[in-house]
Amino acid sequence: MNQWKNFSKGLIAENAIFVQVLGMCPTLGTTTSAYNGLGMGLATTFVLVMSNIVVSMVRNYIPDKVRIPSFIVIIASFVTVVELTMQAYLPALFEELGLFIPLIVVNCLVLGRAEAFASKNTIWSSTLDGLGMGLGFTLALFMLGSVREILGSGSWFGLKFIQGDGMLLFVLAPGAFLALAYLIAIMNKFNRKNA
Amino acid sequence: MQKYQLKTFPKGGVHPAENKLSAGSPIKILPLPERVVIPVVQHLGAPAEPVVQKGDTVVAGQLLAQSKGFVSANIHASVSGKVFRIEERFDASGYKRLAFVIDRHDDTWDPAIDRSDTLHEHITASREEIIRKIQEAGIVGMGGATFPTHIKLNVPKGKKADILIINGVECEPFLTADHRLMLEKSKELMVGIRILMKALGVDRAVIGIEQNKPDAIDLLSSLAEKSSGITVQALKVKYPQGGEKQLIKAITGREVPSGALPVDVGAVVHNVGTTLAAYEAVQKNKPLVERIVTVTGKSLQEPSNFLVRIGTPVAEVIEAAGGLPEDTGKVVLGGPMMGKAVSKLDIPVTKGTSGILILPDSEAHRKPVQPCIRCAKCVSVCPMGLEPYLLMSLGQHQLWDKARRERALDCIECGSCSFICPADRPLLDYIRLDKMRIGALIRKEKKAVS
Amino acid sequence: MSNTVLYTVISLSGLGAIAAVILYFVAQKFKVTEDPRIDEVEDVLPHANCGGCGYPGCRQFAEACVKADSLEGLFCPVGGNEVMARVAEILGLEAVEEEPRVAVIRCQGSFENRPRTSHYEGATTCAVEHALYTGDTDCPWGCLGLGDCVEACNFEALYMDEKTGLPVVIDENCTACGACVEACPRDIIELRKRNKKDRKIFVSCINEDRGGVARKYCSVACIGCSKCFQVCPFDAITMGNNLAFIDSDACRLCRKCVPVCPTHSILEINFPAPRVKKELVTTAGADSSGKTAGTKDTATGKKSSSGDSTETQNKND
Amino acid sequence: MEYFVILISAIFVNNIVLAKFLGICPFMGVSSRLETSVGMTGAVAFVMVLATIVTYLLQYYVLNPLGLGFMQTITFILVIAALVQMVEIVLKKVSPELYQALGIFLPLITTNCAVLGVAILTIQGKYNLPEAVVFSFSTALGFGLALVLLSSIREALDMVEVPKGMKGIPIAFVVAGILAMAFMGFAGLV
Amino acid sequence: MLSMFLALFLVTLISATILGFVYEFTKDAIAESRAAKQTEALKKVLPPFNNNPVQEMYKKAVDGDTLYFFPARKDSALVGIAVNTFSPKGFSGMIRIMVGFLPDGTIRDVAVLEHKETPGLGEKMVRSKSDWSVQFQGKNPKTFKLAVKKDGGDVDAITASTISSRAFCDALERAYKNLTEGGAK
Amino acid sequence: MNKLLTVSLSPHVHGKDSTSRLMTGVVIALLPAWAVSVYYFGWAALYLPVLSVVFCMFFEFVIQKYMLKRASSLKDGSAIVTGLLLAFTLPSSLPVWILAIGALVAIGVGKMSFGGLGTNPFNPALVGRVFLFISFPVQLTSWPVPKGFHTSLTDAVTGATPLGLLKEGMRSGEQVSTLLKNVPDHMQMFLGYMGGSMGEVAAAALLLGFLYLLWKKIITWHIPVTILTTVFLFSGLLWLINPANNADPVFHLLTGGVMLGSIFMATDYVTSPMTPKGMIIYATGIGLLTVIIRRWGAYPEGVQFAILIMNAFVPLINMYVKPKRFGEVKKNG
Ligand SMILES: Cc1cc2nc3c(=O)[nH]c(=O)nc-3n(C[C@H](O)[C@H](O)[C@H](O)COP(=O)(O)O)c2cc1C
Ligand SMILES: Cc1cc2nc3c(=O)[nH]c(=O)nc-3n(C[C@H](O)[C@H](O)[C@H](O)COP(=O)(O)O)c2cc1C
Ligand SMILES: Cc1cc2nc3c(=O)[nH]c(=O)nc-3n(C[C@H](O)[C@H](O)[C@H](O)COP(=O)(O)O)c2cc1C
Ligand SMILES: Cc1cc2nc3c(=O)[nH]c(=O)nc-3n(C[C@H](O)[C@H](O)[C@H](O)CO)c2cc1C
Ligand code: SF4
Ligand code: SF4
Ligand code: SF4
Ligand code: SF4
Ligand code: FES
Repeated sequence: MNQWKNFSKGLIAENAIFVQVLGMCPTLGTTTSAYNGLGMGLATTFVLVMSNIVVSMVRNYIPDKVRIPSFIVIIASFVTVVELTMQAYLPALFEELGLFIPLIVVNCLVLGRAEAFASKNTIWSSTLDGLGMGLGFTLALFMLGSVREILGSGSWFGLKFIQGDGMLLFVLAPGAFLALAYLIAIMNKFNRKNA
Repeated sequence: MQKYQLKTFPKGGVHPAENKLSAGSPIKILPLPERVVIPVVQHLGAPAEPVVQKGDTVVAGQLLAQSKGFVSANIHASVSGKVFRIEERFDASGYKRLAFVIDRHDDTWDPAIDRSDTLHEHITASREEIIRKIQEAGIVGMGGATFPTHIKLNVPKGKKADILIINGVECEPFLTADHRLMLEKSKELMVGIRILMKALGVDRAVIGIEQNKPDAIDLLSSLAEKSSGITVQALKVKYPQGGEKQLIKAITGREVPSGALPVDVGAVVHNVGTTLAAYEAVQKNKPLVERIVTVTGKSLQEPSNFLVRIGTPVAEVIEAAGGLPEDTGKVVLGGPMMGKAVSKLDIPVTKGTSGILILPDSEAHRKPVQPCIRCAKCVSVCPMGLEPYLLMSLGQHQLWDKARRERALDCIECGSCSFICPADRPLLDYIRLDKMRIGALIRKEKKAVS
Repeated sequence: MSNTVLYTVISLSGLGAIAAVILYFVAQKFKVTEDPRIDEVEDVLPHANCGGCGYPGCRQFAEACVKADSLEGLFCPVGGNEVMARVAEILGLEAVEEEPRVAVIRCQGSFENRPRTSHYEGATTCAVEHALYTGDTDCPWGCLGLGDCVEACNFEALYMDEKTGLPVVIDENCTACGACVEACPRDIIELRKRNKKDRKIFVSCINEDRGGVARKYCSVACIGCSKCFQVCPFDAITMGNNLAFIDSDACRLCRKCVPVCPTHSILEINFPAPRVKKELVTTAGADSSGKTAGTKDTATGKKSSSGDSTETQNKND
Repeated sequence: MEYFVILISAIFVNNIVLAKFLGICPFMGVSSRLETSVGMTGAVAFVMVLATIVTYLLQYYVLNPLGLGFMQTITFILVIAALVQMVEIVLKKVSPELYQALGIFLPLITTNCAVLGVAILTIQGKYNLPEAVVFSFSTALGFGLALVLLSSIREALDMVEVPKGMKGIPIAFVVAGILAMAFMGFAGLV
Repeated sequence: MLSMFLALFLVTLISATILGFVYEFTKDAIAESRAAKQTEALKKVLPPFNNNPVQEMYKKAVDGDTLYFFPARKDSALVGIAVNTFSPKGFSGMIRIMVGFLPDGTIRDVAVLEHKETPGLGEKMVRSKSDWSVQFQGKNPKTFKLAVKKDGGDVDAITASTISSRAFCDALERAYKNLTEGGAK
Repeated sequence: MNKLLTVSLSPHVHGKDSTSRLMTGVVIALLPAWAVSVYYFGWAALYLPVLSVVFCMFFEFVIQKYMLKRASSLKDGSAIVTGLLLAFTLPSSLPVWILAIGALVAIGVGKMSFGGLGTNPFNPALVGRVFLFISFPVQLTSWPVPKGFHTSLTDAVTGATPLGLLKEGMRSGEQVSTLLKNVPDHMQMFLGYMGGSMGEVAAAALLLGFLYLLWKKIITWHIPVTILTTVFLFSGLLWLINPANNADPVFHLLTGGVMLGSIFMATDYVTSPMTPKGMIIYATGIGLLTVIIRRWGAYPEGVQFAILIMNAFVPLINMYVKPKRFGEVKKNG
């Protein structure tokens, strides 16, 4: 039961993007389409889960003073792993996501979870926490990507359902901000009703 | 077309409909009331201390209460009769305050007072005597602020006044008391001016009059030619031309610095009513027990100007002007821009009551407040260069410190901003709140320091 | 192959080591000491930043506590004794216990009890109306009903009862921070001792006019007749300025004074319903039952208050 | 002229926040008050330039010669983290006033992807060292511009009644969106 | 102090080791996928060939950048030349295109290698986004004027993206000019 | 008298101005330009603005009633002005559904998200217009030919705007002086004889509206005059330096949205500064940005962006540019 909560809280109630407003840059920068959003979300989830696991593993051996630098190194290692792997096997997606893959390192969400959760909890809880948070993040990215792709290109996962173009603005920078603004507002409302 | 060289203050101001309905009606003497109510505070400052008791018989002009403290003024009986009570009574302040209730017997006056119409032109009193007599007569500014006049005449050491400005602007719509006074008491006024000049030790006096009173400008100009040092300055019709700081700026070009007094730029401003009262006090020993009151309003039968004894109930003055119209929605003491609305009519006329304005119900109400559209009209009409929309907003959000930095205290409460606002926002209401709260803050700071 | 791995290992751990060493020495060299207890104390405070303690915010209060030699005069009304005990523990000092308090509204001048004599228009704040005149009734003491106090309360412990035009305290929410006391231009709100079950008895009027005058403006005004003063067995009531005042620290809630008041100026709140006198319900009905309702149901406003008042009456029948 | 182009590009055309989506978290986080925005801008500018110089040297004098390009991310972040902490410690001692003004932002900067982003972009853009300095500094200026504009607007919005659901973050994003839209007008300038 | 140091050192050590190995492991795959892009483009724009054009590649520096020529042979007969060409005039900067010419100068096909044009607008030059670039297939620049119709050429511009279209033409024109000047080899 | 007297603070009288009166004034001032537009562009120019107003009012009503749950403010007329101005900045050939999206964005995003009238930091009509411009570049840059318009450069359906022609030409490296031979002469442009948005073409009619606004004291001269002067001086300077590569300043004043923007859009109360000094700073910024974008930017026209960008500076300007206070004590004077 408790473990279920560790997992599920990240999906909606403590959703990184809608509720905590963390990790905004990849959220905005990579969500030009549902596919990209999903890809970025999963990449982040991978790093999040792995670093959570490792951090909770080593948490008792790391002195307080070097906690943050150690965590950063751990996270950065996994990011580099993702980076290299993607470059090798998913070059197209890697090109689309570009700069934002290395920037997973500084995604406040990842370090935040390592700090706030993994460094205080068991491996299993931390794994679930990372998974929940990561999937919540992915869900949000996917939603935002879908909205932007549908409105902006008139397609979903590349499947066109209107002739011609959509509202171009949504695939561009301003559209990212606007779409996210209203998504957060809607989620706020939804969360408040549920609470 | 323009006959005069007009002057005015440079920034801001509005031009409400003038509505000087009673300009043509000469001053009438109001029948004496049966009972008067004379509050112990009719001025800005500390209440005067009663020197008569309940049951005492007094004559008109007799001292009822002695000024107490530096900023305060004497109070005199305006009728002869018996002190029925000394108790708290509602007055124009909106609250109950200590007042003498006198039942009138007849119209006996203190024998020292000269009530004849003879003009005493020759000024025998010395500077000190003038100021003392004015102080004893309980004269306060009749231009609205009711600030004790003798204090303004006592130029503080180290400062020097070089010009006396007589405020005959009467920029408030509807009001005509000063206008009539200038027409009907012009000779006395000129003597009064010379008295004030002597008291201040200045050799220059300028009478400022708005251009919408050409008869007064002509009359006083012709009289002024005969006395050296006195001139008349016609002013553009623009509210608040009569505001002290605006008037000084218009006439002398000097700007009273924020937080400073007019004497700091060498000017002293007195209202024409005050000047007349000074004449009567110095030349005729007469204390301030009556004043000219304009009773006006579009629905009123006979808008008029009355010479009214202090303490007369407002209701009686209205009665004399044809009675309160059926559709009355609001009664204002003073003009529509700065006057004070009252909730009841049995309150007395006091030294500061320049007019009684009756507004029909259709004009008595404020329109619903709408959101500020940031049209900047309030900013552009503010004669003090403030930003009323901001001050109001700060007031609503209780940001007093910020309001203080935005100089809420400089506001002269002229009401131009509320008047102009297309969104009908109660700007001045909130600016007053700012000022009150800032005042409290300052007092707290001062206490903390000492 | 092994070359790359070797370089990687050397450069990265070298970098880590260099960074660690530099940081270590920099940290040694530029050490700054700040009392860490300030943070600790701040942590246990409620973070309401309401100013109820007399300091601008929780942080400043924490600083003051850390600096002070004793906690006398330092009290966080929101956190109450519990929080102060923890602060004391951190600082190794003795906590000074304060009686819990709660705000009460000392005016019953509802629309029904106090005739309106004029119509006010303008800024909807009591402060402005107060500066202008007595308000739309003639009572210069009474509540103006524009809710400056409600606005001031950070804890949603006050609401305006639209039926009476008077504010109502929700006892559970009130932290006795005093913000409303400060905000009310007429000094109507008082912080009184909190009794068991939030019971309270107090003179709900502050009119200092002579009895006749006061009565003219408001039917439930205290007229200073001293009847309650005479009947109080515990000397909890003082008379002055035509007004009775019940000292909440001395009052033992015996309720003897309540029925003797000829104007029903004394309110009893949160006492068992059947004992409520019938007249009281009718004269001060909406008001007092509103308060009862408030204690029963925190969040709901006037709706449940009217519901409750019928309930009370039914019980009486 | 080259420097001027870099400057205009980094501030207006390719504004780091409004066009490149970097540093959004602090952009949203500290923009509720103008004063803090100015402080944050100062702190970011300082760290950004410093970090760019150090990472530049690291890349060209350590990583590249050793063929360790793939270690960019991990080494850069390590250097930045250490740098920020160092700045924090030194500042606290040397200039407490400045620390008061900037200190609270410094920890935020470690996890500000703008700093790492600029360091990486400098390498990707193949700038030389002086250009890199100009680039990082003007990027910080662009960050500051966007931040100051947003915070001044948010302060103004504090004075009006924004609908409940939109208050706070959502409305800030709407403003950012419209700002980004307006800044698209600079397209093509360089 | 020591434990602190040791911990950090160990963490970095382990990370570094792992990273080193991962890098080694993926190195070839990365290089491969990079190369694949070019060969794929070559395959797309050239007729079938059986030599290795990359080996025979030669360069030419023009207009401040470089053109790359990839001769394709089938059984050592020249069947076409692919040019990696560029234009700096794109809406948002540099565009690189691979264009394949038949020996007579006819364009066989084009493939965009690199661009920063706006999604939904200039981006349409990419085949996966729209079929716009199909119009160049089988056109010989000798008779087909490589300029948009607005400028008096024969190319239909992408709607609302004249600039990108123009840059596209510019790149092709550059390739063609240098190819014919340098002469087919 | 049995009614209670009303008591309130002074002043007890109020001027004639009201929000709805001001908005009506703006609508009246827009009528001449509308008339010219109908003359040149036909029926579409008549019904599109009407539809735009209807859409704006509809969205404002719906959002206010069902989403914000606040009292309706349709009566103040600001939605009418927004609707009209939105339509005036669009080509008359615009499909109605795009217009509807524009109105939704203008009112929903540009205005109601912030709380409605008086709260929005950006000009709603321009938010709508720029949104459409970026989202639907094709439709937004197709200009119908005005009635009786003949030049060799236009095909039958679309007539480019003079600024569009200029930018196009400059892009393909032609000399500006030769390009300018192809556009209508100044007098024709002054009267609205050119391609462009519905409401922007006729400088003469817009100036008439300007005079009306000034006469009715709805706006002050500061913003429009400063923008026009800045555009004139800056483009004039460029022209003097290199007449071959720059258009003359009068051309810049008469073309594009400068007139409409400076008189009707930059002056929007809500989104412009509060003091004359602030207005001049703001307007100078708009003027400079307009010319910069026209001359060096990617887009032929820059007014819409310039105004939005300067809108963002308004809170800062209001914070730091204060009116001249009466009796300001000079420091160390
Ligand atoms: C506390 C106080 C002290 C004043 N002292 C002087 C003074 O020394 N000399 C003077 O000429 N006026 C003095 N004044 C009067 C004011 O300058 C001013 O004339 C008066 O408040 C009425 O102005 P008003 O009707 O424009 O409000 C004083 C006013 C106040 C409130
Ligand atoms: C907005 C405003 C308008 C005023 N208008 C007049 C006026 O029309 N006539 C007048 O005598 N005083 C007017 N006053 C009062 C003057 O400022 C000043 O107090 C007065 O002339 C001083 O003379 P006194 O002390 O004799 O009253 C006005 C004050 C204010 C703030
Ligand atoms: C956000 C935005 C992005 C644009 N991106 C491009 C682009 O990538 N390529 C392009 O040629 N035009 C682009 N344009 C359009 C040009 O600015 C301009 O409208 C066009 O080149 C000229 O119109 P035309 O092609 O219809 O002649 C873009 C426009 C906008 C609003
Ligand atoms: C002089 C003036 C100009 C206006 N200009 C615009 C405008 O350009 N765009 C717009 O949406 N509303 C305009 N309005 C209407 C109104 O101010 C606008 O809808 C508000 O910005 C909404 O809060 C204008 C109003 C006036 C009085
Ligand atoms: S006059 Fe009224 S609407 Fe205009 S700015 Fe001032 S407060 Fe706002
Ligand atoms: S702010 Fe004060 S001085 Fe200025 S217009 Fe309003 S009332 Fe007059
Ligand atoms: S009711 Fe008064 S004392 Fe109680 S919490 Fe609210 S403001 Fe504080
Ligand atoms: S209790 Fe005081 S503050 Fe509250 S509504 Fe009454 S008068 Fe206003
Ligand atoms: S994700 Fe970029 S700053 Fe937080």
